[in-house]
This record gives sequence, C-alpha cells and structure tokens, in this order.
Amino acid sequence: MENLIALLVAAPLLGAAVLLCGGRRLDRAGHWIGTLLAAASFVVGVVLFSAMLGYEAEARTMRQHLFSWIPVEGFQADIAFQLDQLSMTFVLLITGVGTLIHIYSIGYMEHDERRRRFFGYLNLFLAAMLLLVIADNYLLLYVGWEGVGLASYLLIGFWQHKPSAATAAKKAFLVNRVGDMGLSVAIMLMFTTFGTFAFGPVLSATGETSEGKLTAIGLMLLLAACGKSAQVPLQSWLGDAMEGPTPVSALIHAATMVTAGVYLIVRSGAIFDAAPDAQLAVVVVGAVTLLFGAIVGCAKDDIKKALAGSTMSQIGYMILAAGLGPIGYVFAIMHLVTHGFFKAGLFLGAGSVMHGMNDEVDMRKYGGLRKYMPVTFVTFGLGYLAIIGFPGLSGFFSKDKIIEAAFAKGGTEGWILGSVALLGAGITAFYMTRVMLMTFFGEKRWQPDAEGREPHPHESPKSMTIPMIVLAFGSVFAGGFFAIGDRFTHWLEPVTRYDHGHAPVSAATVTGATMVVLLAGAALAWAMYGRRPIPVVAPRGSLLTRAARRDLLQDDFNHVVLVRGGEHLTRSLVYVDHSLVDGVVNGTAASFGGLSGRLRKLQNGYARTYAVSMFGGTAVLIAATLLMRAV
Amino acid sequence: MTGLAAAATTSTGEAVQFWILGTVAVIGALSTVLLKRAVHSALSLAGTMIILAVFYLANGAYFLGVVQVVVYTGAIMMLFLFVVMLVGVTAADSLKETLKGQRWLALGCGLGFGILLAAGIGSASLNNFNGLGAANAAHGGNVEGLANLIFTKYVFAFEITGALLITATVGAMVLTHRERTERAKTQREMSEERVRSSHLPPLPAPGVYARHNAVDIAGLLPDGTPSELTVMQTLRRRGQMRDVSNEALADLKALEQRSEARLGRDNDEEEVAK
Amino acid sequence: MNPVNYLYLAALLFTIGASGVLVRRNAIVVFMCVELMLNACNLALVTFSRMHGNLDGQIVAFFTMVVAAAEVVVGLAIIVSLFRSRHSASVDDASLMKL
Amino acid sequence: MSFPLLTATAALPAIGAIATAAVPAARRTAAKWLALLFSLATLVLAGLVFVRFEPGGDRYQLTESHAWIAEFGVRYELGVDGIGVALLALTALLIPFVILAGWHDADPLETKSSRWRPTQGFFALILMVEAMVILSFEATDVFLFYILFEAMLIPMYFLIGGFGDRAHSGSDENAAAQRSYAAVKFLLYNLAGGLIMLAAVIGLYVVAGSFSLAEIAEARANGSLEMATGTERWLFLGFFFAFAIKAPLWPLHTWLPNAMGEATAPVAVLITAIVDKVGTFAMLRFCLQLFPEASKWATPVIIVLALISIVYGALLAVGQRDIKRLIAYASISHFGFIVLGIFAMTSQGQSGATLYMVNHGISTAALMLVAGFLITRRGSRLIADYGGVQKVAPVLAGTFLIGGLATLSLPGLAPFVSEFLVLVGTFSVYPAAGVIATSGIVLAALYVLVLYQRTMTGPVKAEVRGMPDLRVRELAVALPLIAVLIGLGVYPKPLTEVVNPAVKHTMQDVQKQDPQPEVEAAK
Repeated sequence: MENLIALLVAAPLLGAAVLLCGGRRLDRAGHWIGTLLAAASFVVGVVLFSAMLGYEAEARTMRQHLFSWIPVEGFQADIAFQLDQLSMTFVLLITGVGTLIHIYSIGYMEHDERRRRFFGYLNLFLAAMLLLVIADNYLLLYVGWEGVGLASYLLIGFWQHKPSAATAAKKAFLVNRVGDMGLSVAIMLMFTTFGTFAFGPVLSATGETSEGKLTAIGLMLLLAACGKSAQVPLQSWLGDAMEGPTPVSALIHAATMVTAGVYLIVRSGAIFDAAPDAQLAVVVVGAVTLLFGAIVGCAKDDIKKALAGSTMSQIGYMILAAGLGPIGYVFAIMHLVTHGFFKAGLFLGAGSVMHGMNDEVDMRKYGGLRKYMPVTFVTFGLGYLAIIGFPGLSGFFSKDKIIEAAFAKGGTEGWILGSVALLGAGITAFYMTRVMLMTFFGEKRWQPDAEGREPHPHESPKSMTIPMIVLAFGSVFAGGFFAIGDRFTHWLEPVTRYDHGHAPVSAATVTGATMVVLLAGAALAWAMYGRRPIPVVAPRGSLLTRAARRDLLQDDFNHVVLVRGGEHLTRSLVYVDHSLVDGVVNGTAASFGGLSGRLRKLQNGYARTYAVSMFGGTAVLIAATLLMRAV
Repeated sequence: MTGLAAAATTSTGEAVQFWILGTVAVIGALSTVLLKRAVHSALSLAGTMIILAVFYLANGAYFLGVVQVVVYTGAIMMLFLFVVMLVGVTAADSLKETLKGQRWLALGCGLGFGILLAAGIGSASLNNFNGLGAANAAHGGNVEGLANLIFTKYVFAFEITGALLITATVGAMVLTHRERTERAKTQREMSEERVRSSHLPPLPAPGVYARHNAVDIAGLLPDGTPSELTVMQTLRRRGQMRDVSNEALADLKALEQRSEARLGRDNDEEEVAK
Repeated sequence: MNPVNYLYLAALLFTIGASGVLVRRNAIVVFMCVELMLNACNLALVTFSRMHGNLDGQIVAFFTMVVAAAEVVVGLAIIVSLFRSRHSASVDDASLMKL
Repeated sequence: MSFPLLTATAALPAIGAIATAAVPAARRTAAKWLALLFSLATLVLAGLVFVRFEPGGDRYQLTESHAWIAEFGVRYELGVDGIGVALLALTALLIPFVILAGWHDADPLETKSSRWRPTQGFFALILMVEAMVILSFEATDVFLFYILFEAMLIPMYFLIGGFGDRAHSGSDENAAAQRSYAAVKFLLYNLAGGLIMLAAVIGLYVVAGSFSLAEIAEARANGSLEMATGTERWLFLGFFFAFAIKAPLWPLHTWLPNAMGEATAPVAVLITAIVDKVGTFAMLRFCLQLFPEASKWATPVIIVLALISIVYGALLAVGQRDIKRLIAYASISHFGFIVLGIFAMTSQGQSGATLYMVNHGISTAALMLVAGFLITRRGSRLIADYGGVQKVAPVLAGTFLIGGLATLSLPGLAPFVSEFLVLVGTFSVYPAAGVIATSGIVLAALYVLVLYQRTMTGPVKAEVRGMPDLRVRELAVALPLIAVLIGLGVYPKPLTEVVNPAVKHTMQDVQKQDPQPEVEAAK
C-alpha cells in the first residue's frame, strides 16, 4: 500500500511530461489525458486514505523511500515520502479540488489553441504541490515548493502575449524566490544545527538546541511562508497573479498553492512551539495580512482582485491560527480545507461570470446577472454565505473556531488577536456582500467591450457548472462534517497535537459577537451598494479607498524602492564595470601601448643611433666584467 | 732580435720608434675621422695602416707586416679609393650633425669605452712577455711557423675563409651587377626616340661662353644663366656641377669697374696734367 | 718601454675608429673607420702573440685580414649599389627601418 | 603494460583535429561529419574512463608515466581522480553538441574564394581545444599541466578572433574590430595570468625539486618537504592568480563578457563551459593540494571575492542589453559559487563545487546554444530586438526557458543540487557568506526571467514574425542537454559517487574537517 505514495506525484508528472513533450498530435486529447491523470491521482489518494483509516490513529503515518538523492559526505538527502494525516488532508484537497478544476477548465479553455499546454502546466502544478505535501524532508519539500512557484509562473503568464500577464508571472516568481531564500536558509540552519533536514529527526530534536537557533529557523520559515502564501510583506504578487486564466486563480491562488505556507508552519509546529518569538512574528504577520487583505478586497472593482484580497485575508486567518500553536493548528488546517472549497467555488463562479460577459472583470459593469446565470448565482451565493461564516455553512465552523482560538491565546495578546479576527470577519462580510450585490443584483450596467460587442450573459456549459455545484456542496457541508463531534480535531491530533487553551470568553459569546459583526458588515454593504445605484465609473473615494485600490501603496513602494533603486544600481554597476574595472585593464594595456609608443621613438631607423646603443651596450658589458672581476 | 726575446721591456730603439710612429698613427686615425673629404680620409688611413705594418714587423710578425702592406694598403685601400672616385672625389661631407645628441653620445661612449679598455689592460698586470724568438725559430722562421699552423691546426678555418672569399667575390658581383629589367633598345628605337625628343642635334658642349672648359662647368646661355644640358649626366646627378654664371658676371663687373677706375685715373691724371 | 703600450695604442685606435663610425655619415668613411677598428684589433692580437710567445695570435690576425677583405668587397659593392639607387652615400638616408 | 586509455582519450580528438583540417576545401560537409564522429568517439572513450574508474580505489587511477624532459624532471604523467573524471566526462559530453550547434557557423560567405577553408579550421580548432582540455584534466605533472593551460589559449584565440558572431549591430569593420579586441583581450589577460603561474611553477620546482604532483603532495604530507610560510604563500598566489583569471573571479573577469559576446554561441560555450573549468579545477587540484596552508591563509579574501562575484555578476547580468553578455555575467556569478564552494573547505562545498562545474557546463551550454539559435534567426544580439518569440517558436522558447530555469537553479534540474551543496557547505562554516550567496538565487531569477520576458513574451514583434521553430539538428542539441539536466537533477548519484572520494582526499590535504552539527557536537 505504501508503495502507492509515489504514484500520487507520478501520475500528474507523467501527464505534464506527456502533454508538454507530446506536441500538436495530442491537441485533441490533451485535456482528457490531463484530467484523467489528475483524477487518477485523486483515486490513489482516496485508496490511501481508506487504507490509512484502517490503521490505529497513532500509527497512520506511511512512508516510502525511493532512492538516495544527494549522497555527499555528511549530507544525505533522500527522495522519500511521508504520508500522515496532515499530508493526507492536503492530498485529498489538492487532488479533489484539482480534478474539479481540470474538469472546469475543459470548458473554460475550450477556445484556447494552447489548451493542451495549459493542462500540462496544471498537471505539473499538481505534481509539484503533491510533492510538497508528501515529502519527508525539507529539501524535497523545497523542490515541490519551487516547483509550485514554477507552475504558477507558467500559469499566471499563460497568456504571454499580454505584457501584463508576463510581468505578473515574473513578479510572482521573484517574490516567491525571496521567500524561497528564507526556506533555503532555514534548511541550511537546520543542517548546521541538527545535521539533517528530515522532518522526523529535526522536529523531535528541537529540545536539544538553543531557542535563538530555533527562532532564526522559525523566522526564515515564516519568510518562506510569507512568499508562498502572499502574506505581508510579500503579498504583492497575488493581486497581479489574477492575470492568469480564472481556473488558475481558483486552483493556485485560492485552494492550494497559497496554502503551502500554512502547511509549512503547521508542519514545523515543533520548531515554532519551542520558539515563542518566531511564533509571535507568525501571529503578527497573520493578523496584519488578515486586515490588509480585507481592506484591499473592499476597494477593488475587479472581481478577481476583490477575491484575491479576500484570499489574502483568509490565509491571514490560517497563518494567525497556525501561529497560535497547538490551540490553532487544527483550525488553521480546517479553515484551509473549507476555504479550499468555497474559494475555489467563488473563483470558478467568477470565471463563469466572466465567461458569459466577454471576459469583463469590472464589477461595475455587471449587475442583475442572477436571472441570466442561475446556477452560477446559486453556487456563488452558497460560497458567499460560507465565506462570511453564515451559521451552518463551512466557513462558520472553521472561522469561528479560529476566532475562539485567538481569544484563547490568553492575555492582552489574546484580546488583541481576537478583536482583529472579529473585525476581519466583519470586513469579510462587507466586501463579499459588496461583490455579491454588484454582480448579481441591481440593474444591468453592461457595456460593450473594446471591440464593440454587447455582452450576452448566459449560463456556462456543464463541464463548468458541475464542478461549481460539487464545490458548493463542499462549501455547505464540509465545515459541519468536520466540526460535528470534533472529527477533524481527532483526525489531525496525532500529528499536530491539540490544546484547548483557556478561553476568557465562552464559545457562545464569541459566536454571538461574530454574528453581530457579520450582520453589521453585510448591512453596511447593503446600505452602500444595494440601496443606491452603482456608478459605472468608480467615484474618487476616500484616501483609504484610493490607497486600497492601489494595494495600500505596497506596489508603489516596491516600485520606487526596489525597481527604481535596482535599476539605478544595476545601471551604475554596469558603468562601474565598464569604466572602472575594465578601465583599469584597458588602462594598463593603454599605458603599455603608450610606453612602447615612446620607446618606439628610440627606433628612429638611423643605423648610427643603433650603433651608439650597441657601443654603449658593449661598454656597459665591459664595465660589468671588470666590476665582477674586481669583486 | 733581442727585443723579441722574453723581457718586460723593449729596446730603446723600438721605444723611440713606437712613440714617434704611434703619434703619427693616432694623428692619421684622427684625420680619417675628422677630414671632410673621403679621399683625404682614405689617404690618412693608408698612412696609419703602413705604420701598423711597421709595428707588426717590430713585434716579430714579419709575414703579417708584409701582408698588411700588400693587402690592406695595396688592395683594400685602393678599392676604397676607386669607390671614392666613383662616388665623387671632390664631394665633401657636411660635418654638421643631423641626429640630435649623436655627437655627444658618440663622444661619451667613445671616452667611456676607451677608459674602460685602458683600465682593463691596466688591471691585467701584463708584465711578462715571452717574446716570439722561440716560436719563430721552432719551424725555421715566422712564415714557416704560420704555415705550419694554418695547414694543420687551422686548416678548416682556412678552408672556410677560402669559401668566404669566393662567396664575397660572387656577392660583390651580384650586388653591383645591374639587372636589365627591360628589353634593350634597338638602334632604331633609340634614333626614333632621339627624333621625338627636343634635342635632335648633339647636346651643347660644356664651357661655352665660360672661361673654363672643365667638364663640370655648365655652359652659359646667352642671358648668362647656366644650361644643365651641357654637363654630363653623372656629374649632374652627383651634384658636382659648378655654376659659374654669377662668377662670370661678377668677373665682368669687376673688369668693368677696374677699367672704369683705370679710365678714371687716367682722367685724373689728365686733369692733373692739365 | 713596456710592450703593453702597443695594447694601449690599439685601444686608442679602436676607440677612434668606433667614434668615427658613430659620427660620420658618409658610408665610405664609416667603412674606413671599421677597417681602422679591425686593424687596431690586429695590432692587439699581434702584441698578444708576442706576449704569449706563440703564433696563434698572428693566425687570428691573418684571418681577420682575410675576412676584412671579404667584408670590404661586399660592403663596397653594397655602397655602390646604394649610391646607384639613391645618389647618395649617406648612411642616414637608409633609414627605412623606421616605422 | 595496459592500454593507455587516458592518452587515447586526449589523442583521439587531436587526431580528429588534424584529420578535419586536412579535408579538402570543397568537402565541407565531410569535415563536419568527421569532426562529429571523432567527438563522439572521444565521448565513448570518456565513457570508458568513467566506467573503468573505481570510486573506492586509489586516488589517481589509470595512471601513465613516461620520462619527458629528463633534465628538469618533467614527466608525462597522467592520472585521474573523481573530479578529473567528472570534468573529463563533461568535456567529452559537450563537444559533440558544440560541434552540432556550430554546424553552419563557419560556412564560408559567398564572397570568399573557394580555397579558403574556414569550416575545416573551425572544427579542427574545436577538437584541438577538446584534446588540450582533456589532457589538462588528466595531467598530474605540474609542468605538463602548465603547458596545456597556456597552449589551449592559442586555438581559443583563433576561435574567438577568427569566427565571430555574424549577428552584430553596426558595420562589418566595426564588428571585426570588436572581435579582434575581444580576442586579444582574452589572450593577453590569460597570458598575463599564465606568465605569473610560470614563475610560480619554476619557483615550485626550485623549492620542491620535482614537478610531479603526487611526489610533491606526498612529500608535503609526510613532512619531508617543508616550505617557508612566505614562499608557500607567494607560490600559492602565483598559481591562484592564473586560475582566478581563467575562472574568472571578480575583478579579473572583464575579458569574459567581451569574449563571449563576440564569439559564436558554440565558442562561447567552449569558453565558459569547458575551458574556464580548467581554472576552477586547477584551484581544487593544485592550489589546495600543493599549498594547503596558504590556501587556508587566503580563504577569507577569496571568499569575499567569490561573494562579490556572485552578487556583482548577477546585478550586471540584470543590467545587460546583449543576450550573450548577459549569459556571460551570469556565468561570472556562477563561477563565484564554484570558488566559494572550493574555498569553504567542507565536503559539501567541494562536492558541490565539483558538481557545479559539471552542471554549470551543461546548463550554460543549453541556455547559450539555444540563445545562439535564436540570435542566428534574427541576426541581433540585443534583447530589445526580440519580443513574442514564444508565440511563433514555442519549442525554442520552451527549451530556452528550461535552460534559463537551470541557470537560476530550479530544484529538479541539475544545478540546484550543486548550488545547494555549495550553499550548505559555505553556510556551515561561514553563515554570513552563505546568506549573502543565497541572495544570488533571487538575482538569478531576476535576470533569467527578465531575459525571458523581454525576448519570448509580449506581443509578437514584426521582425520576429515568421521565425522558424527549432530544426531537427537544433533539437538534437537542445533535447539531450535538457535530458541530462533533468537526469542529473533527479539522480546525481553516479556523479557524487565518483566525486566524493576525491573530495575526501582533498579535505585530508588541507587537513580540514566538516563542522559537527550543533546537536551532535553537544552530545
């Protein structure tokens, strides 16, 4: 049974290889091959899951050792897999949601001539992501980590002929690389500290080293997580990443890739538990991003960017939860899974809307679509209710738990974090309601597109709606299924450990407060966008709105400090290299040239001059001989 | 031959001869270097060489002394004179130095070199002279001794010098031989050329209207300017053509002046007589 | 008188000859100065011969004379052909070695 | 006596060079096939060396030794250790691709007379370089190595100066002037280094009385050869200077961008992927083995220079406008990593550096050769002249991207393994240096992706429209290289197995031990 683990990765990897190397012959069948192999991976995942359920709770970890990867004196890296409950959760989420998105893409990308390649990239992404979660050491995880970055680069920049897409892809990869730097430094630190970087030995030996070392490792891991999960200060790529086709946004930037950071932190829980300072940093990053994403989400008129802001914010919740330690790990993952369902659903819904609206993304040019796209409306609506935490739906259970856990952290810290989480829930309700109202309610504000075509909104084909329906089911029921009887907690506890903490307020109070905040947010949104007509051209807005539209000026900061500064630096270095470093070289050459030019004048061509020098030379030789003899 | 026996000093006669002839030799050498005309230099050099021949004889190198006179002074120096004549006997070099600092450098190097040589010789402490008496006598004389060495010990060098001389002879012939690069003109062509050129009649002879009739003096045209055509090509090329046109005019003027003076004086005398 | 004086004389003549080579421009005179230098050497060789009491020095002087003769023949031929092509016997005119 | 396999491996391309040069002018194609055939045969022999080499055996294997210049004790001594085997294999592997990629680079232009034989010369020179490089990896006699180290400059000089890139901006005369400038700069720079090395080689002979690496190293190890500290340091500097020019290390790097920019792409690969490796190889083999104390003494400075190379090369690569110069500066950055790995003096660092030499050779070859195909198509080296190539020539763009990803050390491709080993090896002794070097990976991503974005993506430029995709010959160059990159990235064990024992020996030479992990050290 354990030998099947490698198949999880192998299937989509094979798909990617076949699709990308196969050439035009596979254009016809490419998408089916891709979908089939993604589904195969899902089936393997389910088989392994059922096998895992057959074991004792404490002995569910499965391992597979393929071969020794980099055997060097004192440095052993293996290609080996470890599938425990945490990994299993991810495997099912990734392959499940992944397969659905594959199916959805068949319809969505139908008219794209490069569809085969798209599926190849999707498969590559699945393979990398699966490698990331089933690796048994940090270095192999790093392979998956960068592989995910590569796949996301390829997918964001899929429409490469658009300069904006190409730039967004590059930006995503670069920002991710900054995070990757953190991960690689963390691995190096682990190597020098523990002599290994396999999960087992590292995580069990945290007690044997100093807290400072662990804090350093933790902070570096956090940097990595920030890059991949789009947390402040490395969040800037996520909004731009919406340049990719919508299924990509759904797959990568909602359900899977961005969750890798959460996985990393939860997986390295033992390190963070032993390094409170690092943990505090995690919590702070989570809390700040939570608000940051939410605020950005409120201001965006681009439906995908609004959802991207929301993603950032929700991942902020997860990171926050993960930073709480054993109180929060389980809920971080639980929110991650439920978020995977409803955010994928929301994105697919947004894609469906765009599909019917000539790829228009500006919500101000939507309106009243509920009559034209009933299925999309219903599934999107369910996702909406789930994300704002409507009682009974998935988001309610998972988010509520995180807010509780934040309060349970205790002390001033707990109060602050809890309040931030609570506030975040309110803003979530506001911006999601805004999206909902602007898209599906109100009067039509449709505009002809750049080529003058009037939009004819219509429901999307089956291949697109079915995945949306399935995800909507997940959005509605997953949370309840997990939360009732603490099923999810029991499932993950052997891996992540679980601690109740001491909540200063009762669970019911928290739920009540959440409800109040939530209603307030939704009501405010209705007051602003439901009651009055929405202008097609965005009003100027307050200072905060304008800043939020520009991602709270983060891009401007990056542009001025990093891009411009970098340009100046490289330009001046090019100058220095040319004129100083090379100048010294050329100067040496020139000085020799000049010297020989001078010396050449001695060679005036007159035999008598040469005779003088010969004569003088002879005299010197005689003198030397005499002197030598005298000495 | 006592002077050639082993001794640290020579006979007084030889000493006297050395100091007198040595002085002359040095003067000759200096004149070779310093005199303007090549022919004078050659003659001075010949003198120096003859003195050297005497010194060879004084040093017991009888054969070399004779060879020096025959080969050097007789053959080589005459060759020099021939070439000097070919190039122009009367042509005097300008002694003005054209290369900057060359003369000072030469002087400096020469002085330094001389001093160094002298110092070298001086420091060698050469006081013991074996003399050539025994060596000359060993084979029955100087010439026999030399012959013995040349045809035994130095026979290869001797053979090679022979080859060298042959090569030199051939080389000299090759170098001075003028390769004809074009077909020789036939008489007909030459006459046609002559007709086409501006000088159909014979070229004018030198010295016309001049007081000299030497070949190097251009004849004067009626207006008093010299005509180059009247001087042979070689002299023209060498730049040895003498221009006497101004001289003739000046002479004429002087003549007139003198006759004027004379006439004037006659007048004066007449006046005095009156 | 010490026969070493012959050597001093040879050195003096050699130096004068060398200076002449450096100073004079007329190739023929330069050549004469070279001959002077050779003769000075010969004098020294003959003196050495007397000093050591064997004839090898004279042999060398003899060879020098032969070689000098060969040299003069070739050298004068060169001068003549130079003069023919350039109408000058100045060594400074042959400065084509200058770049 | 057994078959002299090492001599044969070096002699075969040399024979091939002569044979190729002798092909008549009209039979250009025959000359090309002949050269390819010889390079493939050399590859087979190199494979044989790889197989015959026993990782667990003696340090130097397949040795040969003959007297050469008896007066100075110079011997024709050959032998390979694991590092030599790895680089030998790299050289033999790359040359067929270089030949194949340069198939049309030296076709005579129409205007030249038919007696001119540039094609034959081009391929003969490439094979000549191969022969010399292979022999220099095998030489265990310092003097023999020195001669080869210098001699390989001559064919390289002609390759750079005689066969320039036909894609250039400006007039032909201008390009010719640029090219000869680059070639002369290459030659003089390297000769200057070689000259100083010659002084050091002679100095070594005076001190040690032998040129034999094995003898000197043994004498040093058992204490029978004592060197004064000052002497050892001077000799070390003499050797290192030459190798640092060849490698090239900042600030002695400026010849590389010129040479690589002006040469054709295959020749540029020859420079950076093969010939320059002799420099880093020699640091490992000669500097560390002959002068262990001086090497340790110089380590701090060299580490700093290597770090500057890494960051500086990468930053300058970002600022380049010429594709080939960009790759050249990227190479400078990578050579910084190699030197860093060597002088970190840890097992991981040195294994990593050796693997890095191999992997960098392959990855740069892939990137540079594909870039060469691109440049040939458009006739320009300027990045700004491209755009949207991905749309018209997807396979070209794809292979270019993979080459680029290898250059930025994407995990799964071979360079990652080596780069990470170097970083870990450095970090375990010099944490700060490790972190600074790590920043190189971000900059690498920057220059590779900027290059890719500007050339391959975006709207299709008018000049690029109608650009043909890779042809069969070009695919035959790109695909095997990519396959090797992936293969060594996933399963580098065959290489590490060969390299590890050699690294162990080198570590003993410098009497260094890997730092213990903190946890184990505490126990």
